[in-house]
Amino acid sequence: MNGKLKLATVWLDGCSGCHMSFLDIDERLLDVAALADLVYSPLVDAKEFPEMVDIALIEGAVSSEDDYHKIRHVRAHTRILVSLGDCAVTANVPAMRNRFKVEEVLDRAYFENATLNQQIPVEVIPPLRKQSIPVHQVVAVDVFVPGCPPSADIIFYAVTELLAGRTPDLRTRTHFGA
Amino acid sequence: MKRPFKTRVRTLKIDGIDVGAREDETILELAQENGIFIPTLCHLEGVHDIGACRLCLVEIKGTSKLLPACMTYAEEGMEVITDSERLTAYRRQVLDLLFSERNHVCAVCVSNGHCELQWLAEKLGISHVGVPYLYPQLPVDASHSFYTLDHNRCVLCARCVRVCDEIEGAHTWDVTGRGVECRVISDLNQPWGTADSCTRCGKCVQVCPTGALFSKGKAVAEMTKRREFLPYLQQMREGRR
Amino acid sequence: MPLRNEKVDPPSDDKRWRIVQATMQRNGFERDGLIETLHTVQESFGFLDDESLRYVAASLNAPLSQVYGVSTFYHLFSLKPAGQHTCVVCLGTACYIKGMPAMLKQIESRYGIKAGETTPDGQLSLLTARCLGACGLAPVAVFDGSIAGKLEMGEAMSRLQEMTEVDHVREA
Amino acid sequence: MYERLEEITLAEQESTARFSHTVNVCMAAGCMSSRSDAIKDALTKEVEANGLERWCRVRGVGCMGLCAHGPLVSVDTDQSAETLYQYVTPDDAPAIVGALEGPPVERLHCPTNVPFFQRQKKIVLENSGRIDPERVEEYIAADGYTALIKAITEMSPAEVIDEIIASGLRGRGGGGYPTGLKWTTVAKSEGDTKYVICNADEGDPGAFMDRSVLESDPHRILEGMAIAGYAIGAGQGYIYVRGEYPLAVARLKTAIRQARRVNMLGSGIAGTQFAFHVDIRLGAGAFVCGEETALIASIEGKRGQPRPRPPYPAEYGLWGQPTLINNVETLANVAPIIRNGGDWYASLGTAKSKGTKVFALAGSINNTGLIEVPMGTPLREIIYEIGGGVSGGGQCKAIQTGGPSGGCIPAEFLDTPVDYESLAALGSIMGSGGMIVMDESASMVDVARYFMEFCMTESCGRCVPCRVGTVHMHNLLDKFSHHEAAPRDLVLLEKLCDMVRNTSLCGLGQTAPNPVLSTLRYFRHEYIAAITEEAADLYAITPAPPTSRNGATQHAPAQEVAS
Repeated sequence: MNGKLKLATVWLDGCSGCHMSFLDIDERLLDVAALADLVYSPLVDAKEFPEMVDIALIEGAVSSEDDYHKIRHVRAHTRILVSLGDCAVTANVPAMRNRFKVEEVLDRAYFENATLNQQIPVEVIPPLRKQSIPVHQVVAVDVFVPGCPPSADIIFYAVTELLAGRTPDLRTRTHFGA
Repeated sequence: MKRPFKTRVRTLKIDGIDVGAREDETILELAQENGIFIPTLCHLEGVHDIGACRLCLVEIKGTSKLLPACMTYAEEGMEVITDSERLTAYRRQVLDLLFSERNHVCAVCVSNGHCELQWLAEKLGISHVGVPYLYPQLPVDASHSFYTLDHNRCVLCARCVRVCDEIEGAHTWDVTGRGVECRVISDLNQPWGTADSCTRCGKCVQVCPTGALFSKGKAVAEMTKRREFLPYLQQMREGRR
Repeated sequence: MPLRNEKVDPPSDDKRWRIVQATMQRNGFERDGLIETLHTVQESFGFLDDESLRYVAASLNAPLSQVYGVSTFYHLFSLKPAGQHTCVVCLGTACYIKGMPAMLKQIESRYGIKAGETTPDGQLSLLTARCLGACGLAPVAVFDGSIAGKLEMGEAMSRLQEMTEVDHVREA
Repeated sequence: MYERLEEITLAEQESTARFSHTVNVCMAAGCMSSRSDAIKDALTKEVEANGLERWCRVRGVGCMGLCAHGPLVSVDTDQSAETLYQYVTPDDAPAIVGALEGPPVERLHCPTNVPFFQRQKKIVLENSGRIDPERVEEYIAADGYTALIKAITEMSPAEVIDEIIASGLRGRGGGGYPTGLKWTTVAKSEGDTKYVICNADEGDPGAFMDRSVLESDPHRILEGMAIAGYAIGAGQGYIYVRGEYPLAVARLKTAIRQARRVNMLGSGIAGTQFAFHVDIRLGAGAFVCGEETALIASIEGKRGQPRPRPPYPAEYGLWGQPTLINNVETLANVAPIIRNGGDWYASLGTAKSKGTKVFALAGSINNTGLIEVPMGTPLREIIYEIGGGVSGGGQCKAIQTGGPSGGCIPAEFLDTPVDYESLAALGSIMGSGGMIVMDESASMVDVARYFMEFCMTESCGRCVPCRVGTVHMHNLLDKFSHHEAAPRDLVLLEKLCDMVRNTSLCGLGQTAPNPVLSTLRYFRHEYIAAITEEAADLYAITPAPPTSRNGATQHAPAQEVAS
């Protein structure tokens, strides 16, 4: 062990914008890297979630069965779980489908709006759950970072505070839709 | 024996500060005069108050009941507390309930960045909503030639109803149904564009705290509202009487 | 003084409008007679349609949206015509305790409608009441205006069957 | 001034003197729904067919109380005690008429020497089942309107109020606010025009006291209102009555017409300067209209939405004028208090709750129906003696009082005397008088869910906590009743209860959590039992927070339900 904390990022049902914003930390990523190892993320190669990570940033709402099982697994192996961005915090745009039945949503996507190959995929694509919901409706969340996406500065502030062992006070620094 | 004079001036304490008041002043007005912040949503200067949003509830010494600052009048010797842990918790819960009630997707709202609900959430430190969202099925009425009504973003503050009735005098808007089924309606629950009573003055749009009423052609975050006209209109009307 | 629109003509020659007019007259064509007037319309015509709401609004000089708001606030007013037959089940506490929810569910599934709805053929309207005040006879339901107390599932179903069947026989 | 009343009384006595037998048929809504009108017709025909109409009369009367055994018929004779018949059908008419001069019909006989009849103390219901509610003459012959005449001819308004204060009468609609104090406030309020409103919008599901009083003894309410009008200086009264009570409305209309005819309502009552008019306003099915300010909005023809109080209706009420709002039962007590004196009334009941209270017994109890007992009567006596115990041989699990604003009292508190304070201490309220007995088969979570559903659909929608909070509470209770709840749901439910109770605009919202709070207090185990292992497990997976390099834990643990 190099004494660094373990950091993970997880991508559920979101547009990846929060991950982009995370990368927008730019050269300050080096400061983060000095304090923590990125052990699991869509941005790195690791395929398995490690036995225990210290901080996990979650982007996206819980929409599919896959998301559901993943977030439960992640929660069980994470000390501090962070809902990063509006999709994780409020379910945001993914939740706009909640007013419709799953079948209606799929029909819309794969039949009505498809010109070729009209069929609902059954392989590889995980089945949708009845509703897209925020992460904290499924598992306990320790820190919330709203924003769509949260700015790079906010993310940097939140991550460095957490790495320093403090709970970041984000309440008046960012808001839904920011 | 009848008192030979009528008390017109009151002295009271708001958050420990001594405040002089006329008897027709509300706690909210006094707080604002003295630079004390009390969150409000349904309150709108220029129309009558209804005490519906419950954000401006304050504690008053000697009573266990919380009272709405917008509708509670100054009384001699009153001791008002406008901010406490308890009040903040309740105010946050009120916002929680409002966010959960309809489909407020701030990220894709015309009023993003200019919304009173969003602003209050930030001001009161809402980092997430503690109750499950209700996700109701709600329509958008774009039948009006100038404006759009999006029920998904309505908080039922009834500002539009009051401004239309009390300032414009058209009473195009009202509320139908009850409980969580309440909806703002125009005329006989018909498309706004077909409501004959509407004068297209747009006051309702300007006073709407959220993106529920907005001008056509505005995209995400583009809708800003101006309501300086309201106290002016009210003054001018009173002056004429 | 606001204009008094006492001379607004009723929507049709239907004599029932006179009763409505009389109610408004009794209240001096004031807006506070709105609920009384709506009661009369509902009693005379069975429900409140757009035409009658517009007429009442014009006569009382009340905003349309206010009239609509009031008529949808109160449970007893209906904006849709009722079915040929009505069944009102009481959902008061005593009836609830005595098994009305199960009975309601049974009726709902038998006729394929939810409480508050009318069957597509217009035969039966299924309504609920907060409390009919006949708690001593719980559970209670009203079939076409006649109250039945200490109701049992079988009896309820057969009363409904009878009610709706009579017409079918007549039609055949 | 009493001459007119005496005249009517004498005429009434004269016209009934020739009848040695009177057959009374209950014509209140309960028995009417079992066709008691047909029974009355059959009895009348039978009497005529046998040529007995010279000495036997058949009449309709108000509620006799024992609704569960209806339809009820009683026979009064000069010689013997009253005979009560139960479960009567029109076919029984010949048997009843045949037995007029002999022993009662055994098959239909309902014994009256039982606690149900003997333990009651009737003030509000003194005329119920004893007079024909559609004839003012019978009310007057039973001392009716003497209190009104006494008030307006022998007493000053202040003396009337003093009498009410001395009686210790408290509002019977639920709150228990001292009636005398309310009257004093309205009397002192400045205003040329004042109003008296009788709140007959009995909305609690499971309560039917007011309906019964209106149907059985409508003049009593008119008299109470007129006395109140005199005391506070009002000339106009409104009765706001539920649209669901057509029979009560019809009888009130008849009563108002008759009272005007005998000059007990209208201008120059009984030859004095006092004028008092009464109009009926129909409710249209909104529970919230039982709340004073919503009721006023409704009378004004608006959506029945409440407004914050203060100002109270006593200062700023109907059309902005000082307004006295009293419930039916409260007003029904006024005439007897004026007639017999406040001290007489105060001698009944407990130290803080005076007089009697009418209860509607319903649910799993043998004698469902209407009873009136002195305040302070223990629940056990009401349930087991007067009520005849739990039906179906079950055990009493809990008693629900106060409807959607009240709570469930567990069986272990059966010895509690029924008064305002004792019930409040148990987390329930007196309410308007509905008393629903539940046996062991009742799920307390379901009961809480039922009441929350009621409040949710009856919420007017004006204030946020009640409009949205009741929906969330209902959804949570639904999860509990389907055994799908998680531990955090319980935390959230309790938080919402606290919030809705403290921040709602009117009484409906402020008391909506009561059924949940009281069942949580006494039957928490039923909620715990509804938490699934899976749901519990789901949220429990939270490892310890990381320790910073100096070893101290600085992070707050994950919140179960944050903010």
